[in-house]
Amino acid sequence: MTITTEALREVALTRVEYDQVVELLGREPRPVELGMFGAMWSEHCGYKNSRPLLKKFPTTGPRVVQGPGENAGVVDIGDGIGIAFKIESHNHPSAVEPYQGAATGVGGIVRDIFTMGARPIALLNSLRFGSLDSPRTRYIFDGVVGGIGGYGNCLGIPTVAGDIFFDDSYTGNPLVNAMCVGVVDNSAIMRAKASGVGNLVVLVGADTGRDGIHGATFASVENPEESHRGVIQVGNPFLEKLLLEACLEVLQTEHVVAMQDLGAAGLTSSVVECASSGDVGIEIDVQKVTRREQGMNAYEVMLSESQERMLVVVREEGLEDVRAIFDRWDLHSDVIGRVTGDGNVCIMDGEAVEVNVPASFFVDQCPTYVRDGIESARIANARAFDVDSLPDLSREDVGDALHALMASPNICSREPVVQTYDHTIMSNTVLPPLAGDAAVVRIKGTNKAIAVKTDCNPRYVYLDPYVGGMHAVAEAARNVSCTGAKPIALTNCLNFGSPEKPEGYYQLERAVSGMADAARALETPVVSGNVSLYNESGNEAVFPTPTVGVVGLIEDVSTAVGMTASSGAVLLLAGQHSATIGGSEYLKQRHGMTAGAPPSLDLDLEIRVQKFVQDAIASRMVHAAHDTSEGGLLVAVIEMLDGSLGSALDFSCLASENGGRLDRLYFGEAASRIIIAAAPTQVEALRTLAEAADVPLAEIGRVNTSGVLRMDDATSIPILDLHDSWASGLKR
Amino acid sequence: MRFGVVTFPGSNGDHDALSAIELGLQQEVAPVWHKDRSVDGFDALIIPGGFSYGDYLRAGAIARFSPIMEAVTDFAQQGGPILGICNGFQVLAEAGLAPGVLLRNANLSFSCRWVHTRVETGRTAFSNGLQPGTVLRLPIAHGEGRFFVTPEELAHLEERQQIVFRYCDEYGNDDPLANPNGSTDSIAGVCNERGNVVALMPHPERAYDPLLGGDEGLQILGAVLRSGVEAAVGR
Amino acid sequence: MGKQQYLVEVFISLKEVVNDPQGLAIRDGLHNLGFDEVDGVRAGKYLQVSVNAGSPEQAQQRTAEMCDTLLANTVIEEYRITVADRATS
Amino acid sequence: MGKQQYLVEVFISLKEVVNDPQGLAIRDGLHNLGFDEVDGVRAGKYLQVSVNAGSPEQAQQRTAEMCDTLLANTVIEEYRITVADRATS
Ligand SMILES: Nc1ncnc2c1ncn2[C@@H]1O[C@H](COP(=O)(O)OP(=O)(O)O)[C@@H](O)[C@H]1O
Ligand SMILES: [Mg+2]
Repeated sequence: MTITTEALREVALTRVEYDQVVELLGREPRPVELGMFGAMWSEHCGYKNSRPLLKKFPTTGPRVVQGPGENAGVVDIGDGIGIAFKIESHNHPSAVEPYQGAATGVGGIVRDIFTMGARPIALLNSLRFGSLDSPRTRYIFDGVVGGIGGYGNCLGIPTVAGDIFFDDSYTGNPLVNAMCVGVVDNSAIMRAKASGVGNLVVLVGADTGRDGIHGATFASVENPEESHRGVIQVGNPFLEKLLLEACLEVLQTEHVVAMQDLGAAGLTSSVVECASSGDVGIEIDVQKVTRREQGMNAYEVMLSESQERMLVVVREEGLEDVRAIFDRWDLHSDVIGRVTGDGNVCIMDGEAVEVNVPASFFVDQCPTYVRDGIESARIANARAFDVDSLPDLSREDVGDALHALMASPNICSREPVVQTYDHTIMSNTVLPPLAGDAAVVRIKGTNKAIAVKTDCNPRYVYLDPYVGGMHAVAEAARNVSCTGAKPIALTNCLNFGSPEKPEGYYQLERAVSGMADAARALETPVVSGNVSLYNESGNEAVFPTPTVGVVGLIEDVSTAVGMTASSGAVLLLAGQHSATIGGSEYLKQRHGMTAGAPPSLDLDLEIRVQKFVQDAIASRMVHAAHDTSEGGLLVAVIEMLDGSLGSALDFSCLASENGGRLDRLYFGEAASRIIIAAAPTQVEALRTLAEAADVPLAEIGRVNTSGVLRMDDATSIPILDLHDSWASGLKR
Repeated sequence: MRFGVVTFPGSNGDHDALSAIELGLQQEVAPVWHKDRSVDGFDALIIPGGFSYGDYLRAGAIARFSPIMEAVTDFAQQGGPILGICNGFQVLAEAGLAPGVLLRNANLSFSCRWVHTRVETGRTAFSNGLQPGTVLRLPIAHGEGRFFVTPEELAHLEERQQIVFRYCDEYGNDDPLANPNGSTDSIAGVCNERGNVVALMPHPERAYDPLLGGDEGLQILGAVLRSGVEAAVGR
Repeated sequence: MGKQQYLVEVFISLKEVVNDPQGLAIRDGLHNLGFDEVDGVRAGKYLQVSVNAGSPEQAQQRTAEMCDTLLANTVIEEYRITVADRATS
Repeated sequence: MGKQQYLVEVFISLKEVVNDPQGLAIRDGLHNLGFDEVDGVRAGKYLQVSVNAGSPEQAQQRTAEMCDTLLANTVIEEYRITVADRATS
């Protein structure tokens, strides 16, 4: 029998890969086996193109309790407490059905966290869209934001931070990355490692329907809207809440040996992963799986991506207790199989053998590809453009340029979005969204808190993937440092175009290298992550977007600071003085260009600046800190001012290092710099500390109650007007 | 005093209520399961927020039929103090233990932020001892909190002093812009005629520690501890 | 038992006196899209309930009971029930 | 102009194969109340739209356009439209 090209396309395998399957098995695969190989060997599950690259990441460190490979990474914050966290994409489903796509994205990442035995305590999200001027984008934006809130609010997990960025490259392929953070007792971490021949495999939660069949393969092809054929998954956050509580309760018993949620590729991947990581076999009977629909065959049951399901491996003697807990939470559970000793995944349909394949074939034998990347000449040219050849901004235009930037969708207030997310539930939120550069969430029962933030400036990565990759790590960490936290580890989601194109592979490879180098330097190991490739539409890739989520630790929660300066404060710039408009929001706004070299990044300086700010905050010398990102120095200062305050700024000490140019001085972007606000009495001590830390420190202004922003004795603008512009950007 | 906090399937404010009573108020507290049939041994009950049964039909509509609700109703009839918060308000309203209905927010979107509310009467179990006019800063987090009654019912509620909290500006003044959900007459919280059952949309149980942005919720939770509650609600 | 399955449709709408911001928002959305011929929209719920009953009348009556107890909040909502002619056994 | 106002009813429901958590919760709620004769519930939306049109057919057709562009999400939902006979001017 020769397999048709059609049938191979259905499971997204190449002919060469198919031949490998035949060789491994020593025979033609049965239909369900073929479907399972397709899913497990997809980029989404098998990391065919990315696995070799991910080896570059540093993944170990004194705090790492669980690195990549499990449902989530875990870091130790002392006192036996672990923080479990991970970020994941739901880009393709969100392009097709924004609300449900985003909602089920949140559901999936939350399951990853409680599967580890951790209680989820915070959600973040990182979003990328086309221009809001387009009604289709507006629809996607509203749907995605609605779905994130709809699911997270119902679960009762606060959504505390994130980032949003707009660029035309995302018009046909928005990015929706969701991150979840949980707390776990380090001695009670659960893993997805089946063990104990004879132990029972229990499936609990939603009934299985035809939804999302081939979701994993669909996430590994281009043009989401056209290629999607499966049934859209509709999330049930209510059921997930029951599942969450029940699973955490079940893990309090001694009866559970392994737990694995059903995500991409459904039962297929959860059974295969449980077996393979435990070095055991698993045999299940699909007839034992309760269905939502009639007439489903084994293939459909194995590849269904129905949400809100969990696979639990239970000791036989504990079954009754475990099921009693599920019953108490009104959850349906089925014993669908057991652990075997032969290392094979065996899928029965009653008496019929549908699959009998060593688990390792699906996992360890998954092919990997190392490709040759080539930089796109178009992008290299764009980077080579000398931005200083553009005419400088005249002083008369500073006000207009500032208003335009404040209202830019990439800079303006996120309040209209953030307000639709419950961020006060669980009574742990010390710094909610908008209050600081990162959210600060206390750890109940201790004096500690964590700070969390996602970030990635995709323009920098586009123009220079290596430097941009470093920036993503450094900026997320810097935001966390601005609250006083010490960044301890990170998670990441690599959203890129097709790796099969040399230009796409180049971006992926270089960005990962940059991230790895920055993560190593900043001592923030990568403990979890996710890869989403083939983010293209109409043959155009999205901006390369390696989203980074950083977790930082604050030993004494009472020292955490936000970014609002108080009246009378002195504003000081710590770190880099020189900025560039290369790759800046200003360049895009004012000149309509994405060009020039992005800001350079000196990792040594970055480390010193972050450490200095952490120390200054811990010793209560500063009461607010804010990093300067998109929009530059002036935008950052305004974001630190309450509407009733004003400020007198004097940037003259920075002028020469910015070539005397106003555009660079006011709106240029740079890494390794943070504005801090301190009482005048602290300034001397801060200077001493900065000197010892070898960090440049410059006084750039004072906060007053004038209600006016006064710049270099030349320009005055009412703060409330600027706030109006800032508040307007995302409104209809 | 011993508090009970009812957990329905989909409740998610139960943990906060338990923490607020234990850590903030430093009183005894225990969870109550929706399938239980008794509330014996509790001096006060909290029906917490969340999305009971996913709020899939109408907020609170399915939960009001839970087995525990019979005992809750008896407790209410005996004058026992009950506080319904957010989804708990919706459950009590569906059960007829609190007046009015709660509709989708006028702006159609979920709203999470801090608001100011003004105490309108100190005669209830959860406003006992608070001066009318007292302004409390509390978080809200809801999508269906638009309290609705007809003008006749409103007059009736006014007359019987059943309006306990109103949204207001930070100084306690009426301000339509301070009404976050379009509720009738800016009503944020109400009580039954007797005053022992109080229901409100804002979350006092999330405001029990200055570290979390404020602790003024303790004034509501703690009102029931003050002497004179029995007299206030005629128990 | 002589019971059959009936497909019962329930239409729930807000009473006139109750403000319907959702209906207003939909109307505005339609106007923005150029559907100027729309004067107004009222938004409600549509439930399809499969009911086993001895007769269409019984299906209707039991569904009315469901509406009165659970499905509709009769303080603010009104409902209408239709039993599909075609019943399956 | 010869236009009249038609009351158009739109019934939007999830496609058969799509998961309907809301319907499931309502079914369970009905069972808990003793309505054991209920086999299943599917939850959808019910819209009453007042449309000015030259004929019932036109009202129907324009409303279908509204459904395709805004009212229904045809990725997961399907809809049915009824134009009331009685039209007002
Ligand atoms: N999608 C989102 N969800 C929740 N909070 C968000 C989201 N996007 C941005 N925020 C919050 O808005 C604030 C500003 O974010 P951002 O502009 O990315 O900051 P910065 O550029 O300084 O890193 C932060 O508090 C951030 O956590
Ligand atoms: Mg910013």
